[in-house]
Amino acid sequence: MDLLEYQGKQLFARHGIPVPSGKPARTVEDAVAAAEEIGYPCVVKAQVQIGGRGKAGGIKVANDRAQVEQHAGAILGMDIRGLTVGEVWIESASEIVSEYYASIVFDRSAKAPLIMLSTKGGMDIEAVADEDPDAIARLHVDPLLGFQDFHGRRLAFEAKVDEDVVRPVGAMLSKLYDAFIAEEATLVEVNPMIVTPERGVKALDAKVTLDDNALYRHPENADLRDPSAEDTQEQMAHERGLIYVKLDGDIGILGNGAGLVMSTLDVVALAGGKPANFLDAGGGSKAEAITSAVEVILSNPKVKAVLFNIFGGITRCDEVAMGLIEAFKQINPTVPFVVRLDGTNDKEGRQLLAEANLPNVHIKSTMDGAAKKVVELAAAS
Amino acid sequence: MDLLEYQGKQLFARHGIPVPSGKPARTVEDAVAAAEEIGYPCVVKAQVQIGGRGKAGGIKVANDRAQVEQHAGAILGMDIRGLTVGEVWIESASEIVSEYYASIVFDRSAKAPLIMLSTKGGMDIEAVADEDPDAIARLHVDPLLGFQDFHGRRLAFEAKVDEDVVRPVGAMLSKLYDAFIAEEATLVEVNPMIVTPERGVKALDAKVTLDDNALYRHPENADLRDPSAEDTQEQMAHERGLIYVKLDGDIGILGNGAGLVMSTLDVVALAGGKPANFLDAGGGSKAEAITSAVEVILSNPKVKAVLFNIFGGITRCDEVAMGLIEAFKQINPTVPFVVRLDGTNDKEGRQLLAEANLPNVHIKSTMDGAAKKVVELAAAS
Amino acid sequence: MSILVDRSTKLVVSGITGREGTFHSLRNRDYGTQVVAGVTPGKGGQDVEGIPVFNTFHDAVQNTGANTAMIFVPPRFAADSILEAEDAGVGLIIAITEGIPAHDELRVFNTIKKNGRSRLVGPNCPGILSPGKATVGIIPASFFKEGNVGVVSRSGTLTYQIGNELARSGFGNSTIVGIGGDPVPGTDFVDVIGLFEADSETDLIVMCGEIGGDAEERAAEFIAASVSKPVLAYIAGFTAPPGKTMGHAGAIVSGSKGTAAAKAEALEAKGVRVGRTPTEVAEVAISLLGAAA
Amino acid sequence: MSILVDRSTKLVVSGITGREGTFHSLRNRDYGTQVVAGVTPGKGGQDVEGIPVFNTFHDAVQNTGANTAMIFVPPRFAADSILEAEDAGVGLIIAITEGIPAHDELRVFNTIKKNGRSRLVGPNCPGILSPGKATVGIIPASFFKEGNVGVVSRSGTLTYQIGNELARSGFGNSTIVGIGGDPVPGTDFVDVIGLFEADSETDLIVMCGEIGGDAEERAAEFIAASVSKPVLAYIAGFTAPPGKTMGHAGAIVSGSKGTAAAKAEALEAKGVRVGRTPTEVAEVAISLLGAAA
Repeated sequence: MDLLEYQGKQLFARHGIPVPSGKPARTVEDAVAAAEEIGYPCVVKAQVQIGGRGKAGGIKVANDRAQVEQHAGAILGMDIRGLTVGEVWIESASEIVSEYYASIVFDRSAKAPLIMLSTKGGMDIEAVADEDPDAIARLHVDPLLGFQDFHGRRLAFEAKVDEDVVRPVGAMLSKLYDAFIAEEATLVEVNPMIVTPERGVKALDAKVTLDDNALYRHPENADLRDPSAEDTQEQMAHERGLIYVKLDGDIGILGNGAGLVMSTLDVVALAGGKPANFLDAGGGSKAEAITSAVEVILSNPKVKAVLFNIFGGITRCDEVAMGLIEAFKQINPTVPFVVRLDGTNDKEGRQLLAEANLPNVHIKSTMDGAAKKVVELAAAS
Repeated sequence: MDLLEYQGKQLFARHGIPVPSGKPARTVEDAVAAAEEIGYPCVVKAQVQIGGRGKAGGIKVANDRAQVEQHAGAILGMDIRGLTVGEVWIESASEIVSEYYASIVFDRSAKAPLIMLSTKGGMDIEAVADEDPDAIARLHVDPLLGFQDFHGRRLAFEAKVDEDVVRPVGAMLSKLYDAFIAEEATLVEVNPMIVTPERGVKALDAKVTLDDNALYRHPENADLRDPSAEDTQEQMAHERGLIYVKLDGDIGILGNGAGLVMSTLDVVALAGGKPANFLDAGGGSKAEAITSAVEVILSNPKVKAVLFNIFGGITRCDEVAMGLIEAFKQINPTVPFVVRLDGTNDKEGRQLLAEANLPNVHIKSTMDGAAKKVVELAAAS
Repeated sequence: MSILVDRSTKLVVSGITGREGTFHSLRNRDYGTQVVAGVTPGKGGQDVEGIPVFNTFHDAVQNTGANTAMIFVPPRFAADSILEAEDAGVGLIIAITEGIPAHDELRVFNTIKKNGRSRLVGPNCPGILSPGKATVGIIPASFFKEGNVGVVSRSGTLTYQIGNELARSGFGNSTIVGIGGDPVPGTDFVDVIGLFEADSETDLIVMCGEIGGDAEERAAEFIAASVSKPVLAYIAGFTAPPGKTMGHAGAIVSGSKGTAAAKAEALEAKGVRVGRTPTEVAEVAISLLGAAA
Repeated sequence: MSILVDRSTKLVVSGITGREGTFHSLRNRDYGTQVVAGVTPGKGGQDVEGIPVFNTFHDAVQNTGANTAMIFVPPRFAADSILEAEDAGVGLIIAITEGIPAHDELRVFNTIKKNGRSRLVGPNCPGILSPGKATVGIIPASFFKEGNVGVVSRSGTLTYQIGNELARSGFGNSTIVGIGGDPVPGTDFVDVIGLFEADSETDLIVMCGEIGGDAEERAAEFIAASVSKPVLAYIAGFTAPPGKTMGHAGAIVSGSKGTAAAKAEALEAKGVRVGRTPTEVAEVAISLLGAAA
């Protein structure tokens, strides 16, 4: 789960990481009230989970009430790269001496947290990594030992931060590590981490990704999920406990098992089609899950044809067939379906479908054949 | 540093370990006020760092105000095995279904925390260990991994606690471990840990030893040290930064380095003498430290003779001699001194002493010789 | 031969008394696996169709000599159960559980690695099947038969798909190892490919990768350096968009890293054949091994 | 030969710019030890009488090839400094610092042990001296000369006392190792005695123990099982009362355990001679080795 900037900053503050004071606001009135409390100059920042807010005009400095009103009015409702701004964060403006970059990522390859620090902050770090990789100091932390002061010193000296901020930079990295571990994050990023005129450091931005699987241990974080920010289909799938990713195309896809679904997307693409979604009904999918899945897929108006690709292991193909039959009863779909059932109880499943004689449902026995058929049907409709 | 029972319980409470509610009191009036607040029946418990309080009459149940008054009056000022009771702890009486034992010790041999659990609580655990060692379940915890739920289950099943309290016992062990680590304890002991009629568990006693070396990280614990409970000489030595242990005899001992001082005590005992103290002036002892040490030793009226046993490594013998000369100027001791100086600058040191011609100071060149001499002098005085 | 599980496997199942745990434990036993014990705290002394249940792994190991554990408990209890199995000296721990928090996996992985006593396979994996010998987990064993193709995969159903295509072409398997789709798998492609390389029964190694991480790239390096047997690969997720987790917690393209194209390229650069569809994998296998018996 | 430190020792000192750190680093160098670097964060680029100072151990090791570290920083920085040295790949770390919190020592010990890359000696130890070759720490080297007696001790000044008595009797030392008086020493009697057993220059091993813990008892077992050379022991603290910490954080008799009498008994039961006073130790040494050259 990705947090909004201000949610990340509030999480940082709980771990003693210095951040500018601020308040979120969903209306111009609230924004003005927040600014009056915080004082001027302050910054009005669009809260959307996407980069490039500044360039898009989503971050503005306000020196008085009128300017806050003006900027908040302009930013609330603004479209930034496809996302509508529903919330702004009003924070006191900070004096910036230098801009650094700091992050901790969950490094799957090394099986350890990876800390990165650079004095090239305030810009796209991937660009820095490409152009000047030596400008980023990197260090893995043994997760059983945890962050030690020497990690902070080593990173600070290697990144060549100003000598008089080696300690505060190390202290901030230590607290970021605490937050990373305590909140079970997979990413915490501060860009820029600024050096202030008082020669302290402060997190001027916050990017935090939390592990969804661990949210049950962090109810206060779980509450931060903003369903209104999710796409309609994604929200629907989430409520039904399905793993769903919306894509751009017009062929609805359902399979069981992440690898098989990904493979199905590839095979459909190879056949010239464009998948509309990734939907994993999961191992051991029961009839209800299948019915729910059909609902989710068909709620996307772009879908012109649907491919069911099931390889039954724990999942029983007869259960899948029953779910599909039930879904047809409830929804009465108007687009064609291609169904490929293989594996456990595949014969029984195919038999059930044959008996149900569902309108516009095509049974195929191979994955490749099914893909070709669904691409054909989508193109024809 | 050993905590009093109630200090331990307050520390436990900070870590979520269930303890009976209570209040400390230093006067009968405070005790009555505390009892009135807590309600009846309540228990009046002498707060001294020694076992066997119950047998000595230091723990009494009070059912009303009059009884609290009576018991608090009797216990405050009571002498329990040489310690005067200056404080009582008034706590609400607990209903006891079973008495268990739990502890975590810093196991130097295994270099890991050792957890012990037994259903034979409420009695002397060393006796249980001698008579029925299998009644105590023991488990080391990997300090880099920390306490896991399975540790708690394994201990609980092996100790054969009632099946319906396996979970609460495990939970309490987990919290005790948290406290052990977070407070940097070298011992936390709960005896008895009781099972309540509601089938929960509660710490009815608390024994906590904290690592003195770590107190700088725990200022709230450092404040718990009660100098008034310390012996006068120990307090004096502590203030002067000397390592001092009071013993029963009449020969004052000073040396540099813990091993050498212990060895000196042994050699004096072998020669038939009784050391009055252990005093390590430390490596690199400077003149001032020596002067302070003489002050501390002589403040014990039982001391009849003093042995200085110095092997100079970093410590320079001439510094020691100067300290001794200065001490004689300031204090003018009336008991004889035997001084053995060896090692770095020993000749210069002996020379200085010879020149100073201190009254009643005997110089010896070997440890054994010095020990014999001081025993002789103490016996003669 | 075969790898990891075989007739000497003595299995203890954590979570055996749960519905799914019971079902799959009995299926594993029906296949021929020696299922010697179960662990469920508080149910020690009971049995599941004759399989004795213990309160702790230590009791189970001490009483039955179990050498392999299957973890079938819900995610919030799984890390603890894996660590308990390791502490009890179980040499091979196969974690089926899906949805274990990533930081739990980190602690578990590093503890097991530093102690060096046990191998963890999974979590979030379908288990291990050595056809004709033993199966541990949820792989539908009836689709596979004994043979000389070793399969290692990050994905369950995709493995069945590919295994089934191979089976239809007449190939059997030495062992099928599901290493799981999680960010921190206990056992990686490199480990399993190394085992297959040393296994006399395995003539062809098939690896099924997917987007995310760099396990496939590391496998490519390892294959080039240390593997003499032919290796055939499949990678799922060529069309997966960056930044979206594709079902498996580990399946995500981050920035320019972890794409299927990059993985296929890395493998092909080291001489590993990469099939573009599961069907193509079976076809290449035939071409490499000749028509099956 | 000798053990642990010798002419190939290349020493880096953490805390070299402190008063004591400078003093002893230079003394070590004066004795002949190659002191190649110092570490003080923020003072990288400076030097201490020609010894270059670096900001981190990593820089120091990379630039000088240091293979041994001496830790001379105050207790609250010592654990971090030891761990940094270990992380930088220093093979032998000698921690002089006294007063390190016990839980810090626990973390440090277990991390170093699990990683298996470095040996820690100390903390709270006087260091290691191989007479005529090199010294690291604060042992007053002038009292000792080259010879065939290996000494290992939990206590500093007691070592000097015994070493000095041996020297007066004409004996020299292969190496003198102070393992320190703390609850969790990085290196124990067993480790050092094993090294002396394998050292061709050592003919007699003298161990100075004291009350507390069971290191002496474990040494007795080890000696009986694995040591062919004569071992002579001294234990301090026969008259120490139970429950009182005698200066060293590790020197405490708890309950019925850790008494000097029990230790002496354990050693004598395994055939180790135990001297009752430092003087007696020297006398027994003479009887074992014959009159010195």
